[in-house]
Amino acid sequence: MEFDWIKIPYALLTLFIVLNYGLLMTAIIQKMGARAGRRYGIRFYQNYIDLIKNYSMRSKITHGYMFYLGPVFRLTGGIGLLLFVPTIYGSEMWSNFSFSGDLILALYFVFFGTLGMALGAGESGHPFAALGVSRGLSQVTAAELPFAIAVFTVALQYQTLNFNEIVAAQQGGFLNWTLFTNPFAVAAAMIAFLGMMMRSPFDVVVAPQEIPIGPPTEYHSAYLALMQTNRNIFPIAKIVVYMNLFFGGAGSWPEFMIKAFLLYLVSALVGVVFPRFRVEQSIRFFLIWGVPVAIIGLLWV
Amino acid sequence: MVSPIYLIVITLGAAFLLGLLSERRTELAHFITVLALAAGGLVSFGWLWIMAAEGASAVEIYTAGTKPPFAINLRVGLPEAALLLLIYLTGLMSAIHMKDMLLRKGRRAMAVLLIAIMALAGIIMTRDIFNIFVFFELVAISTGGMVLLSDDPRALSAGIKYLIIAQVISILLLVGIIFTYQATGSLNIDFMKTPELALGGGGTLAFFLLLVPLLVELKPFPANGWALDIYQSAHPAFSAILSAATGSAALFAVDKIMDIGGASWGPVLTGVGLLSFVVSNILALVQKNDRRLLGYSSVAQTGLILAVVGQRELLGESYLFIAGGLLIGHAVAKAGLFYLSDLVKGRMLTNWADLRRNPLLVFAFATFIAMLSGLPPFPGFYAKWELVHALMASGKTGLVVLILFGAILEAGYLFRWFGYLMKRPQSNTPGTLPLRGVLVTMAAALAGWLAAYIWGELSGYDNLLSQTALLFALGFLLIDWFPAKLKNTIAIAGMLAFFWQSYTGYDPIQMIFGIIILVGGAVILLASYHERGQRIGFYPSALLMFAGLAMLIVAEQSFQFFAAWEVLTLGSYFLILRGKNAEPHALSYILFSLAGAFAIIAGFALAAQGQAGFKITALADVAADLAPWVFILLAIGFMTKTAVIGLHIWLPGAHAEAETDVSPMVSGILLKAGLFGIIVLLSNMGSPELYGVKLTYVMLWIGALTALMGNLMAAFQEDAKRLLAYSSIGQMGYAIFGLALMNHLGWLMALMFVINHYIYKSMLFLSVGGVAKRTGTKLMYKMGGLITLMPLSFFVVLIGIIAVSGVPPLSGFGGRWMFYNAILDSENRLPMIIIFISGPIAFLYLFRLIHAIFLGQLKDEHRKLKEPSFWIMVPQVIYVVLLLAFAVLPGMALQKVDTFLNGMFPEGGLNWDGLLITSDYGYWSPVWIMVVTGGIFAAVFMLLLAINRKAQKVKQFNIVYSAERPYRPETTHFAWNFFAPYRKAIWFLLLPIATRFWGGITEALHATAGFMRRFYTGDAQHYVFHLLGFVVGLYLILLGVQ
Amino acid sequence: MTKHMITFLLLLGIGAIFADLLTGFSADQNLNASAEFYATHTVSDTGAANIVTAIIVTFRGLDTLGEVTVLFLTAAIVALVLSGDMAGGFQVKPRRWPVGELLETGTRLLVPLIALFGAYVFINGHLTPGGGFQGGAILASAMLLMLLADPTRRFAHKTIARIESVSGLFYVFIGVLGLALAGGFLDNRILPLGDFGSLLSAGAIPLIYVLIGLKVGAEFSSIMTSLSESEDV
Amino acid sequence: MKDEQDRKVPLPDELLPRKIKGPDGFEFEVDPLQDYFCQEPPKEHPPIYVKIVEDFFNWARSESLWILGFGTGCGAIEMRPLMTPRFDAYRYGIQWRPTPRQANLLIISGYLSVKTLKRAIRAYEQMQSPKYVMGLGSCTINGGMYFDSYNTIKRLDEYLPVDMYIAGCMPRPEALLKGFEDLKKIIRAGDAEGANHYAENFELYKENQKKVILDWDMPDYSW
Amino acid sequence: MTLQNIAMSTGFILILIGLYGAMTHKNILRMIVGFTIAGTGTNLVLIAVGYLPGRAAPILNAAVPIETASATIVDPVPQALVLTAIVIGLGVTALMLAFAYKIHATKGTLDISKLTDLKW
Repeated sequence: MEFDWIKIPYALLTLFIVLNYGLLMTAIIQKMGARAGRRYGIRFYQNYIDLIKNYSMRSKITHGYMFYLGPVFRLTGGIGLLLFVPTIYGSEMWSNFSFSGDLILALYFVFFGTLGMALGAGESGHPFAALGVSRGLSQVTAAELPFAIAVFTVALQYQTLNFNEIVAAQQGGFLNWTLFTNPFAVAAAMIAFLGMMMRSPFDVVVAPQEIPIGPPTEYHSAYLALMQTNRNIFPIAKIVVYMNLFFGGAGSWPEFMIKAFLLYLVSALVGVVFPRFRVEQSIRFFLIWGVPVAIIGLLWV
Repeated sequence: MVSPIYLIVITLGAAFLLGLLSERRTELAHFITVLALAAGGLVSFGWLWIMAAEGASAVEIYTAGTKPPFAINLRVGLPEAALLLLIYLTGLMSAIHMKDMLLRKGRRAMAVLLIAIMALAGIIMTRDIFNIFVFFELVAISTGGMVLLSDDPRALSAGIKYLIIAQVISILLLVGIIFTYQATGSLNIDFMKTPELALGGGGTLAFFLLLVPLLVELKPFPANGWALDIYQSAHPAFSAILSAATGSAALFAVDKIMDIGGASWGPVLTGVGLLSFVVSNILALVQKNDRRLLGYSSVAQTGLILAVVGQRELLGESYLFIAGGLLIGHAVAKAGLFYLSDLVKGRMLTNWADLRRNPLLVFAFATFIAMLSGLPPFPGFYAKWELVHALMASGKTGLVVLILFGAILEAGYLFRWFGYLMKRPQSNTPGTLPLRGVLVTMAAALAGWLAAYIWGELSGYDNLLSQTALLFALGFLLIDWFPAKLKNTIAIAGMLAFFWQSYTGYDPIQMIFGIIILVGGAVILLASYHERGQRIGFYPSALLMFAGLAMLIVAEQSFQFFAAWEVLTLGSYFLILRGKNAEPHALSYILFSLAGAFAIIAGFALAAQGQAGFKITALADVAADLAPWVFILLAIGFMTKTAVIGLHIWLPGAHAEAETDVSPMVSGILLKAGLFGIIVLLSNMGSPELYGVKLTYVMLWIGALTALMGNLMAAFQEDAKRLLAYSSIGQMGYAIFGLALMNHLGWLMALMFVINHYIYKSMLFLSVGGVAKRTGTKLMYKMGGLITLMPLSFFVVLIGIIAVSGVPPLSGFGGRWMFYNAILDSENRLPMIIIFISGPIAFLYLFRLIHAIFLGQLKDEHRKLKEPSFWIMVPQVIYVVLLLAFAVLPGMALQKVDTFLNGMFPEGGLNWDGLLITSDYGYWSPVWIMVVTGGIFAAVFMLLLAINRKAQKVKQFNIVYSAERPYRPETTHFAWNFFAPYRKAIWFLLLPIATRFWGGITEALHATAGFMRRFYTGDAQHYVFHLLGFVVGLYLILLGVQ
Repeated sequence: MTKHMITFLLLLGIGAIFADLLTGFSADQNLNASAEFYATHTVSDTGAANIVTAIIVTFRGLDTLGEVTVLFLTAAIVALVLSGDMAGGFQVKPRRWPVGELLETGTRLLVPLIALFGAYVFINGHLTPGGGFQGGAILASAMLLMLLADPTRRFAHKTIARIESVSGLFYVFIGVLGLALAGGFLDNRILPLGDFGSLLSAGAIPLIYVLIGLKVGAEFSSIMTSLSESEDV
Repeated sequence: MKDEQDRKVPLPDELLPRKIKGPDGFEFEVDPLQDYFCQEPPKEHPPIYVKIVEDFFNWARSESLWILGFGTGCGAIEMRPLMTPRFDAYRYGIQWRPTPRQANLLIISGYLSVKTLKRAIRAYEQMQSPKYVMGLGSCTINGGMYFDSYNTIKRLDEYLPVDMYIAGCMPRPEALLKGFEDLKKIIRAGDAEGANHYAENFELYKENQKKVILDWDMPDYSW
Repeated sequence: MTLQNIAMSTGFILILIGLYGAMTHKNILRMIVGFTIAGTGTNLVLIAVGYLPGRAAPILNAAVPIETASATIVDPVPQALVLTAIVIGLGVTALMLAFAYKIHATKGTLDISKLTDLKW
């Protein structure tokens, strides 16, 4: 594979677009949530301010190397996932580094950041951080199940692991989307999606007062800023994967933005409506609802 | 050579001569005794040599100048000569061993001993049934006398019980003899044979009465209470004679008179023998007294040989080889064990821990139990192989099952005992072990090895004792007094040299295994440099295991394969047992392994169909109706080694409790033996169907469930090494799954797993072991925060867990990638779901491992710890480098294998196109993944560093704590029951069903034994009941059968 | 009671076996081959008139050697069993009351006669019913008489042991001579067969029987003395 | 602890130096206060030299006030309504953080007992600079109705650098909102350098703090 | 019922009686007596088997000349065997007596059911 240096600026551009989009979109969605609660809500640019503020904090402490590297892992995981998946279908330019690997790479790279973050949180020495990690890992691994099966279903359905080929197979009208060709798989994947977004009802991991926001409880200043950056990139990267697998991909940036927004909205909607699950409840939820639906989807193919 | 009659003359003459001596000249008397026995041994040996080496035929000795059947004649052939030698040597060694006692009791006791030996020789040689009776009576009476040569006052009651039984036996025997005589008109066995027909009618009954008393002499269940009492109370040196010599002679007598009865009586012997074998082994399970246990074991072994005698028609030419092998093994080992028992003060099995003081005796004990269990290279092993083959070929599966069941029970108590010896506390009074006893025991052990060599030569296979690898391993026994570091160097050099010498002959799959075993083993051995002192016993065991593994991968014949399998099992058992708390785990390891090995031998035997062995590749040609059964048996055997679900309960303990440098060996290397077996099996047999179900499909399920349960259990372990052990179970499940997919990528993935698992599991076991060695605990929640003190170990574990979890960019990901590509090829969707479920769970335990040990709060008592010792770190660093290299360039190892697999699965191979690896479905570029990930990581890190360079380093308690402060590190480290919510959600999956199941079986067996042994009330009259009940019962059964 | 029942049932079973034997038994009308051989060849091969003796001493000489050994063994073991009681030498307890004059004298009279009779029986073993064992037993009965007459009497153990051993050794030695000089172990033809029916005939048979007689006598004596000497302890 | 002898209240057991035996039998002493806690004094963090950047940052800081969710006195009850639709403080960039590490505004909501003072100090010191302190209600200014109480402090700024007082007993949420607006102005003006002030006058503050907190059982600066 | 059968039956019955005695009496001496009776029975059976109706003892003399011996004597083999058996039985009996004596001396009892310190 000949490497094209032009890919690097393109990648940075993708990153820039996604980050800004993420910052704005999350703010807007938060605002929508506030409106549902009859509040005015945050300003749409509030995320930028918070980010800048955290980058500009003057003092910081460190608990050790892994603590220091945790957010780096986290952000690398987010950026990596984004760049390993072709963002815009049919465009060499926005395919970024997807030549390095296929669907499986994306599937497993998700854990890169999680693992690094968990390690960093662990080194903070805070028992609540560990408690949060324990909950998070328990929940995420359970949520991962329907997703993994759904992904495999899709791969089986299209007999390929290549994102471009999967998206290509869904072209030609929205009825060709996996959403319609295999609704069960998509349903299972969406159940998993809720879990992976760490929003209510699956947010006991970061229960704010019980275990002061769990894993990142010791993180602050620039560390926190990195994690915030990631929080605006990573979900979108995940949404890109979903989009490509189940919703026909995105042929252009506007299409991308609309689909990303709608997908994000799903989890926000659910979060506004439902109260919190305990961890074992959410594990059971994924096992009892997510996995069987996924299995039906798998057998459907 | 002098006439064999001189055996009787010399011995008897010496006995009479002793009477002429003064009472006080006991030393002289003993000298004469020993001399006579030695002379007898020499004569027997001479005859054996003439028969065996020069091929002379049997000699007949006539008495009274008259030909048989009119006068008594004796015969010495090959088996007779061998047995005579055995008897005389046993007598000689016992005479030496019990010298003190003999001197104390005077010349009469020695005369009794001599006469006993003479009588045994008579039983062996004579061809006259009444003469047999006379000699038996001599044996009985002298036994009555010899029992008294004991310090145990209870011997007296054992003696009278025996005499009472002997009376009943002699009455029955006499009646039997006279009616047989009446029916056949002769007392000579050879002349009874001809008019066999005359045995019809009353004659059959006469033979029955002739046979049964002789059977009773073999102490069959249930008519054997008296024998156990004798074994328990007599002087062990005499018990040695009773077990080894008397038992052999009685067996031979039965074998002789079977000439009269003919083949139709075979099943009777087999039935009686097997009943004794199985029941006695069960009874022995709950026995705490060493000598009585040996008694049960003797009874059992005799029963087994009797069963073989019953099958002698079937066994044909190999009968002598088999029965002889079993007999020699039993006799030498049992004699040796009885000698050992004299060196032990206490009578409980646990008292044998005292023997540990002398490594030679440990070696002897190990030799004996290996002989008894039929492990290579001892005669019993060859015998077992032949026997099972012969029985399977003629469809006597039931017999094989019973024999193997009994054998596993026997191995159970023997190896448990060995565990006691190695691990139980020693008594406080050291006291020296008498030199004479040690020498005699060692002589017995050497005799065992000699017999092993002879049987190897006789076997018609490659003699195991002439295999370079094995000899190299055994050579370490001789240099065990060298310092450990020197031996380590020799071992490493030897393994590398062996690899260098043999690698050219390997095909790519063998090459992978060869590198892992030999080179990989050498790398792990680097860690062994950290041990000081001599480390006695480690190197022979380890090298035995490696030798077995090295022999396994090149085995072409089923026999070689199986022998190698047993060798590596034995070696690894000794190795595992070295761990501090390994006793119960090593036991369950060896039991599961042996049971698995039995499945393998049965599978091979079934496949062989009468051949004594076959080329492994001939597995492909097994008849279609047998193939599934062969497949199942072999698969069970191999999967026991890889610890699939249900058969896994041995693994966690065995791997976790082993020593620091042993855990990586058994986990990283030994487990691969099972995989190799499965590879061999699948590549030759493909996927047979049973009742329309593809067996690989079943295997797929097993693999998937194993992966799930292994990972799940791992997540809930508190013990770091146990966690890794369960993780191994899960990983092996993946590999089995991959193989069972039966497609190109599945296999490639499995082979990649082999390499990966070796690297990262060895690495993790070493680093965790090193840490555990420093901290003095394996419980993770007792550690914590060690990252500051052991950064290198942390780094190693970090790399390890990233690799295990399959997160890019490290090599574990390659495995996952291939896995997904492989299953796209396959149609088996349901088991795949299971394997999906198991995947993410790996994260749970991996994170737990690194978090609980290295992150979180540092404990007070660990504040001054340092990085594990240099030599433990060396291999770890090598592994890290290897892992990174393999992550970037998996093609190095896999490309050749991929090509090789094209031969088996032409479709679905990988395309190695420069940096890019493509399959039919997807693509993957390890280098680019590494570069991109590295690039992003570096950029982000730089960013953080730029902003954050002046971060204040704080200490462990500088954490926010709701405006409070933490109490102590112990209460601030969240590590125990880490995944409590998970446990709450899926508790029902974590129930230890398998453990309970096997535990239940063990319990049930013990309860049965505990209940059944009350049968032996100790009352002589009850024993008579047993005896007569045995006779009558047998009679009724035979009547019913007719 | 259960014990009796069990015994009864078991013996019923054994009895059934015996009954089975009995009903299956059909007496021979003629001698079988071996017996036939003994009937016709005994004289020519051994020169003994008593066929049973011939069988015992030569044809089944090995049995007899075993038999003698049984006694030797028993004597040794009895001594061994009771040795604990005789440890440190045996004490002669004072006679509590004197043996009657009559008994003493009668014993003194009878013992030589009995001994002589015993010797007669074993020397003539090859001609008449009787032989070494019978003769030996008679010899021993002389000893028994002496013991009965005077329970505190002690015999010379050493002598008894010597007789036992020497006669045993000689027996074996004669057996070996048979191997060397004649047809095989314990062949009686190392000595001339002599005239049929005379005392000095039948080769080594009389010699062997003498040895057996001595040995049996010594062994019985040994057993008896062992038993009697431990009596009072 | 400079004056170990003078302590009126002894250290709790878990903070006393103790002998520990390592796994290899080696014995050593652990002094929890020394070994578990960072002993560094706080540092001053000067503003960035480039004025416009610092102004920009100050603007961002002012518009993103993250309050530590820590209610010390009765005034805490007045902070809750700020999250409700009626007051909705979020629209001003204000939010509550559960951990001091991520918060930069500490609100002392009303009277502060000595016991709570210790916690407040710890919470304050664990916040990252620039950080601000707001005193809520009269009690923080002069003790208010508890001016003669034996166990409340009377003047908050003797113990912590207060940037802003909001008077009242209790001040209404509207007053709080006004207070936030004023605090923002101070921050934007670059005058909210309480953290640096605290670091500068560290000795003084500690002296004051230890005067009232007799069972001082923590390092001088809780990082 | 021939003489032979009567002898043989008697022998068998003696064996059974002896065994019955040995199995039901707890006193070792009585057991020995039982075994002696059984032994005698055995010997009787042995002799009975070798008996041929109407023939003489196998001792050659004027009455039983060599020439007709095979038609006039009974089977000599069982007789020889019996002799051996008797002697052996005697030896065993003596041995048992010695044991009984010793047991009485050390344990103070002759009750066989009390000698159960070795069991299980």
